[in-house]
Amino acid sequence: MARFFLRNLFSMFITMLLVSAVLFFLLEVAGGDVTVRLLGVFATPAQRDSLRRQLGLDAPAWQRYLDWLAGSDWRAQQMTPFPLVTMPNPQTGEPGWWAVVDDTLTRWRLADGELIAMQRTAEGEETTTPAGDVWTIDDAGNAIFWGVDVNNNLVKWVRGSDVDVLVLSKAGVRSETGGPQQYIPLRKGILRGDAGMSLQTNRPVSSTVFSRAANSLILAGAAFLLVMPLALVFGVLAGVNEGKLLDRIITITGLGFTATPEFVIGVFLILIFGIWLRWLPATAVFLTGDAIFRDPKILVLPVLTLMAAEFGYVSRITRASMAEVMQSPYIRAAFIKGVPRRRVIFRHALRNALLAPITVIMLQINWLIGGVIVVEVLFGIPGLGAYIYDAATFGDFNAVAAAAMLTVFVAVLTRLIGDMLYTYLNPRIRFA
Amino acid sequence: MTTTTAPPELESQPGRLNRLREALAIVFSSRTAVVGLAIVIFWLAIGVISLFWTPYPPNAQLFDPNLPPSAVNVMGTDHLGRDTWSRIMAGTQVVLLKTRLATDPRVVIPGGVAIWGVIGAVLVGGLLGVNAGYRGGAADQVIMQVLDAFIAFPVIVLYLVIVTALGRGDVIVILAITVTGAPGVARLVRGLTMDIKTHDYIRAAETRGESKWYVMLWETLPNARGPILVDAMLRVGYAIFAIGTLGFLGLGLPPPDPDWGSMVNDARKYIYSNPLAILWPSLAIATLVIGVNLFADGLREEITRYQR
Amino acid sequence: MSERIHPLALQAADKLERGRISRRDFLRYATLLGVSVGTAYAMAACAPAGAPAASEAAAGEAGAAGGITRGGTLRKGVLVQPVDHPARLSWLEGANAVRLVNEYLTETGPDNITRPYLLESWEASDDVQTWTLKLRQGIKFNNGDELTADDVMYSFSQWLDPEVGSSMLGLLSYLDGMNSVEKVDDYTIRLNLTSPNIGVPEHLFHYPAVILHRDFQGDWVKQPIGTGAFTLEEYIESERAIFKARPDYWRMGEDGKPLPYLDEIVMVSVDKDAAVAAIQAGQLDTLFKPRPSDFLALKDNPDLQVKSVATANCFVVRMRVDQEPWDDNRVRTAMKMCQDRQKILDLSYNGEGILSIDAPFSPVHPAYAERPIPAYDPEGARALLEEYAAEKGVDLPLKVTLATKNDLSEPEIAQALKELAAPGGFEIALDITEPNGYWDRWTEVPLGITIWAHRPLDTMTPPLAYIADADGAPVPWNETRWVDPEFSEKLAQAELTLDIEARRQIIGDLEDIMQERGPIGNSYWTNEWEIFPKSFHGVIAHPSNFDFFYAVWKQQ
Amino acid sequence: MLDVRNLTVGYRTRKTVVEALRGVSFDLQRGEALGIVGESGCGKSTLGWSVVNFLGANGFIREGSIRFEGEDLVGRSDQELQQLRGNRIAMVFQDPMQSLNPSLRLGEQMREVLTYHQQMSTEEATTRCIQALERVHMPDAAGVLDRYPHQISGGQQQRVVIAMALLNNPSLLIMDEPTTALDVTVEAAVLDLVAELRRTMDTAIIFISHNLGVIARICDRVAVMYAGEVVEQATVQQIFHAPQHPYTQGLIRCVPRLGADKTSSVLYPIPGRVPRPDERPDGCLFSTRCQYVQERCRHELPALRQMPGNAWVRCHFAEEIDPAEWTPPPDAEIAPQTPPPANAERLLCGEHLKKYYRVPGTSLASLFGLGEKKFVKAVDDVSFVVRKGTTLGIVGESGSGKSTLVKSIIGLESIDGGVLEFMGVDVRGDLSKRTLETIRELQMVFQNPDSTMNPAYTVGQQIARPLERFKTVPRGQVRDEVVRLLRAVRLNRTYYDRFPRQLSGGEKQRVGIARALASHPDLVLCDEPVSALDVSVQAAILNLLLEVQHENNTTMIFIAHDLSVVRFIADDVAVMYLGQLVESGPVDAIYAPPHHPYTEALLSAVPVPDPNANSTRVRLEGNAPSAINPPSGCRFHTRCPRRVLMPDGGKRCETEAPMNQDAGDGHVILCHLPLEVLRHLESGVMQAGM
Repeated sequence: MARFFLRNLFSMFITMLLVSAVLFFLLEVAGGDVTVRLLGVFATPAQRDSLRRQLGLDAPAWQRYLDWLAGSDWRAQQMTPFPLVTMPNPQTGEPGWWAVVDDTLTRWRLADGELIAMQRTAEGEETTTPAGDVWTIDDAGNAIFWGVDVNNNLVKWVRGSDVDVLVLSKAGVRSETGGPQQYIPLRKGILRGDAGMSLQTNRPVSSTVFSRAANSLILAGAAFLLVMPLALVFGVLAGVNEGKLLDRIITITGLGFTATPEFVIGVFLILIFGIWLRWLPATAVFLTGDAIFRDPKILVLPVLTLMAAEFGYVSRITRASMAEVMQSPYIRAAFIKGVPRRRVIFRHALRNALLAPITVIMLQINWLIGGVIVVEVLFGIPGLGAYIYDAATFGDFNAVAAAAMLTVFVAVLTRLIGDMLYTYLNPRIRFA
Repeated sequence: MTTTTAPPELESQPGRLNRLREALAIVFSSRTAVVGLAIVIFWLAIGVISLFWTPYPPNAQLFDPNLPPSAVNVMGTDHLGRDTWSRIMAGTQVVLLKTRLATDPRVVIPGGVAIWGVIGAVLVGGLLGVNAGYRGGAADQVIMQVLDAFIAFPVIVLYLVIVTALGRGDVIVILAITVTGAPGVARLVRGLTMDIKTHDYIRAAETRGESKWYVMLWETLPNARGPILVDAMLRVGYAIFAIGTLGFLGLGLPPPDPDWGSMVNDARKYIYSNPLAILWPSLAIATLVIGVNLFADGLREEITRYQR
Repeated sequence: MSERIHPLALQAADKLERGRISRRDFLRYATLLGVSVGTAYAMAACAPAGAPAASEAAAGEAGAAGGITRGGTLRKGVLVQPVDHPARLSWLEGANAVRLVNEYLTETGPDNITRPYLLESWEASDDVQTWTLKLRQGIKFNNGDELTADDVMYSFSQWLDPEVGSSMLGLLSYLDGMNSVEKVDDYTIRLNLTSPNIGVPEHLFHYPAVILHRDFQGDWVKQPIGTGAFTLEEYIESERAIFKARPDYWRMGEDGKPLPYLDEIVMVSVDKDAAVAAIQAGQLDTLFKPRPSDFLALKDNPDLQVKSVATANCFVVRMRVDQEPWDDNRVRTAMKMCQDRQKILDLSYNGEGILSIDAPFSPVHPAYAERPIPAYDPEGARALLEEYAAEKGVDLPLKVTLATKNDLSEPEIAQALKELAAPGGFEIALDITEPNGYWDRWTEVPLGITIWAHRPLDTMTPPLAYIADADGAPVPWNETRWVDPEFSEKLAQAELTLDIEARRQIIGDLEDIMQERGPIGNSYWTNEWEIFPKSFHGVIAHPSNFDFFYAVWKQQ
Repeated sequence: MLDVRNLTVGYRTRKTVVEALRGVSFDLQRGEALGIVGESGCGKSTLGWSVVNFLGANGFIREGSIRFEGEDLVGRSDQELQQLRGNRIAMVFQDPMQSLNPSLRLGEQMREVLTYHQQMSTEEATTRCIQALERVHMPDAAGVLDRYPHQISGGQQQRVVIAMALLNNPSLLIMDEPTTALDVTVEAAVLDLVAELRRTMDTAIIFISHNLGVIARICDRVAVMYAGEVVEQATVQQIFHAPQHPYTQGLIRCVPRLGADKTSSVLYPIPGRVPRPDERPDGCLFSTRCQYVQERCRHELPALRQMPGNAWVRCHFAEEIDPAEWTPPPDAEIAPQTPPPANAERLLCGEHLKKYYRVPGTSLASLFGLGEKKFVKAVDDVSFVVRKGTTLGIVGESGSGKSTLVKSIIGLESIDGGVLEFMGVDVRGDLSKRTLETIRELQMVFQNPDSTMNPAYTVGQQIARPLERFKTVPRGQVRDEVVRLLRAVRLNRTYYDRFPRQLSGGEKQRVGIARALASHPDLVLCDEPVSALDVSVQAAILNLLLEVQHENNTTMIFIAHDLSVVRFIADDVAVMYLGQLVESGPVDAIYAPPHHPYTEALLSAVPVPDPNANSTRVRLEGNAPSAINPPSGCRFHTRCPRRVLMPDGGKRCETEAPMNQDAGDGHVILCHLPLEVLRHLESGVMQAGM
């Protein structure tokens, strides 16, 4: 059992790694030229080039993938003797990178060709002093210095360089003489919980993605917990009565639900119950962050929409599984033993019949997540699905990647749980 | 040559005819399949007819916008004053009958987006699956691990990423359907292959020293075609569904040629003044998906019965 | 009333008297020159009517409804956009949020008349090169500090600092940095323009031009200090923003107590379809910038009121004159002739707008010169195209691709135009992409539909889009590359012409040039709507979709 | 006690109703065992199900009566039948693994039979279950109740099923092919158990089997079924010694006897096949295959008539047919009699062959490729020689490694150690390392007729493929050659365009042989080619193989678990146990003492189609050990019934691997026991059924 678990865990880890690579590759192809998006279509090639360097986009794709995955500080640390650390900004709470020089948090910036060291005291106050002679001589004979700048990059300054470097500030790109010549954007990598900054909001992705995920989890969880017993019961009913009227009704209803897209069901639910009849809130407008708890009614229609889509699928699989089990020799054997029909169904058939749906249902989590996107967009729920949709339409790489990784993680995790559950319920594997 | 030996072509004819008759017999012995087929054929016919005739040109704005159904417009008109029924009819084309190549919207190849998407998924998934299943071992593990990664993606997320990555267009949607469908097909084909692999005729081919590709393509796959066909049919259903969902999210096929999902999306804005406008394309999607599902279900039941 | 009245305003009053200009033109023009609204109305010799300003509008309705009630929440569906430095605001949604907390020196009302806001008054020198701004006294920031010239100076410094990157910098190009901004005393600022400009008051209402506190650090969400009627309670991008009423706002309500009447404003980030449903179900009160379909869905709801306002917003079918076939004026003209303007307006905008004449000048602009609306003329278009085709040896129909974004009304316009242009000899293929996809290439496509936002002055849009820069290259936003010496010259002239009639003359010429050989076809100017439950009073529809909620009240 | 009269059972299909049983009548006395025998598709199982009136959703009893203990079961409600099922009437099915619920503990499955029918307390039921398990000689009876079905072996599962069936002391027990899925030694043990239970209980048994040998061991009376009808019913003695119906006679003639070899005996197959329900002839159902058919038979359905000696026969001419005067019909498919060529050259020769499979370890360490590596020693140190034109038979139970050995020879697996030479060429590698010529020389005939042909292609296409691949004939002549090959396996040219699903099992197997012959191989490996076939077809295929061998001087390796078949067809025999050859030599030597104790047990386990067969039996204990950890010393020592004969009680067998002992004439035995001891063992096997 432990071995089985570890094996699955390992496989899950590999899957996640592959997913991250696939995602990275897709978004790499997808993103187009980020610099165009950030600088507009009128930026000169030189400006774009400069921005590309500042964003670290000049590094090869595999390098960026590793940075994104596991962080770039390993790599950056080799350039500088000062330990690189992150420290939250006292005002915003967002983490920033610092170099530790003589036990003091330090960053540098260039002013009029001279390096200024900005130090932060333990009390959180910042002081600036001239950096002094920190320069080292490289192979080409230039005086260079690697240090952390205010934008969380490790940058290489070249002393006395009269090369004009284009530097991106919030106001746009301006030219700076003796500016940084090489950048390593510092990040911890998604494996260490740093999903980077959202291009759209310019805030850390991780600060929003989890609260969004929580909303989605409540939505999807409620739908899942409500639809499963329902669909299983109806699926079993249909399977036991295979070919009879009840079976037909359940099957056709289920198929109808499955074949009708969520958005259609949702739109009509809104129209009928939200607007014409006014029985239920038409949308899930979150007037406060805890709107779900204050007014759970807003979730009724979204949950119903998700349930409708799931119901057909789960009941259908359960039905098929139940019908198959009812045909199996050991069920016939049970009947031949004179065991009453109820006991045959509940004691003999049910357990075996539910094994197949468990794995399939857990695979369906994926599908549920897909439905969640539509439902969230439709009902205006600030969940992960809507977040992905917004980020994808904007082309917000970090946000899409982090949110997609999160959904994939949930999907893989539920599959793992499904496998474990299957193993647990199936004595043939449990006592193998 | 004496007359006693008939030419081989003539002799093989009855065989082929028999197979056709058998296939039809399979379909017609299941009521479910017949109902499903009828629905599918209905839509196919509608689509084919729409190639030559629709009550009004589907993109022509001949009427007032958002009219209710009437004798003139059996399903009313849309927000641009176009005849909804004509557009529903023409909407069948892009799903089932024609694909517009992205480079020039006027260049069209036969076969709808859903069809090509599924064909792509079946080809890619089939090849991967048969290799994984037949070769086994490391090849199997690598292929399945990669496919697992793709399966782990919620389908719509993958669609979103692909469509935002590559833009809109029929070919992109085909690609998206292929990428999202292939892992499922591969799993199926792998399972089938592992089953077929145990049959002695595979041993027989191997002991003839046939190449792995011959065994996979000529000995294995032809025997998996029943379940693959059924699966492909179901996938056409998913694809229609997915095209609709993409259309709803505003990422669907480019206008102005109607596709049902985008029609739903357009009509959604006018649902309060013209709720029927959203009902018609929804019904079209739902019935076609139901038809395809019923057909596939019936076929599957019959094929299993037949194989027993 | 010891107010110095600008000589041009006096002339204008004279013209009004003689019926040469309309009353509205006069009011607009007089206030532009620093005549207080009250004075202007007095000069126009009639009592205020309509909805000149938010507070007055509220008061007017209060009388009808029988007493203002205080309290209540206003819930609005609007994208809650990321905001950091207000000077960098570039989207209306974000600006509307900031506007609740921070205020402007001036205010352009829905009538296109600009009035003092935080200013008590302004004065322009006779050559319109020196502008003196007088602050109201006694206005307090929500942190208790009093508003002084220092705050205004600081705000100007932020707008003019290239490091900040405000779009004000371009707008205030007539200022030589902070050298041109002079603090006269604690409540007076003088602007010494390097070149004359009559648009200063309008510019001070450009949406990033909110007055910041002198200690502002650069992140509004962390430091929401302003003089406005509301304080920021919570701001979560893409989710929601909550604002609470401030007890010590400087404006007084009808009941003699400080405004605002409302207790709370909640902005919820939802897409518009969801917002419309939510409004119908009573979960939201209103939404930002309703689309035509939203207008259609909500207009007949008995619980809701719709206010509409004509604007200078338009969708421009623009043709790149450096590319075939649009380099040939016959083809451009043919395309323009293929617009059945009323039909396009009906199909894409529910008929809610004013028909236009293929020029960037709207009837809402003061110096607009009336021209007949061109008729739909596919035969004429076809004749032109046949001539062109014969000359070039190409076949009709002429195959072109029309690009635009899948956004507001563009797809509808595009699809309508495709149908309308077919008999004219065009075969239009549509290339409709996501908004971002279009904005990535909006200046590059040969034929496209671009939305141009409302600008209150007639001379504000053309310099952005239809001229060349000093080097003779088309300006960055010149998406058509159309540069016409005569047009440019006359436009420059118009920018310096203050006399409204003379201006109208020039604008008329510009309209003619545009109609004759211009690169754009625009069928109509849109209306904008504000849709609220009937229980809300004092709502005004602003052509720029600006929110003014300080005087809105809700019937309890 | 049970009286079935004129029972007709139909199944509804979409179009029509198919009669699976027609006018079946028989009765059964308390304590009596009735055997039901016949080829597949004759309605044996349906008969079993219809007695308990459990025919599924679309089956129904059309007419007739089933009187059980005086009451008619036809038309009774489910409720009433439920009271009888499992209580007064119990059933045992073919595959125990499938008839036991995989997810319920055995205890629960057994107890419910008692708690439902007898309102017994759980404790009491448990005690009864343990008693019942002990009665079927289940070791650790109490422990078994806590296990799941998959945790015990197939033979034990069947014991549990039998114990379960007997829990309520039913008056009728229906056993439907209860041993078919089991290995021969396990089958023998289960049959012993059934025989023992018959002695100790007075339960009546309906025993359904296709195996005449099994029937002969168990039953008092036999009903022979053909195409849904009982064609003959008589005592077991009469059936086996004086069969009256031509079908019964045919069945008995086509079963090879354990003592029969190809030089001294002939198998006579019944031509044709059992007609499907929709193509049954009008008159006598057997008329299409009957050697004695008369005009009357084709039109008039014979009644089941009582014959002298309480026998019932459904034949118009039963009195006139005397089996003793039977002569084979002129067109009978019988094999030519040829002695094996003496001193033929060696064609294939293997020395110390080894084939190990890596098995994944179960430890956590092995997950990461570390830890102990474990192997299944599927073939371990096997040496053999096949001479040209002869047949080597390989026998052994499942898991003995015989299939692996064949796979290694044909090249589906490579060999891990030892020498394998074919015509002097080293063929240790798998197919990818062999030349096309070598591949052509070695061909194979497979076990399962349903999987030997690719359902996607016609018969002609499948036979033509090797012709094209090996370029045996010029391209233009492929079709003629295929037709020739079809003729060689006695199929006419109309088969060319048929699909496998249109063929019967025997026909498929013929096509399989034709396909193997297409490349003119020197060596044909036959992997249980007849074990899935009905006896009449089996005989025809065996004859065909002999004929083919005779005509082409083909060499064969023939794998089978049925020792009678091997005896019939082979010239030399090798007996495998757990990857090793325990005994090998000329066929006559193998089937006569001295025997290896394992061979002896195998021979003793063969159910002989003769009710008078000697019942002295050597039985194996326990289950075959795993090939991952084969027993030390002699691999057979854990189950060896003759180990006690060793001087020290067999200590040596546990520690020391035995050496091959040469019994002369190429007869080799791998055993510590001296040949002298082996030669004089008291085993009655060989005298049986001669």
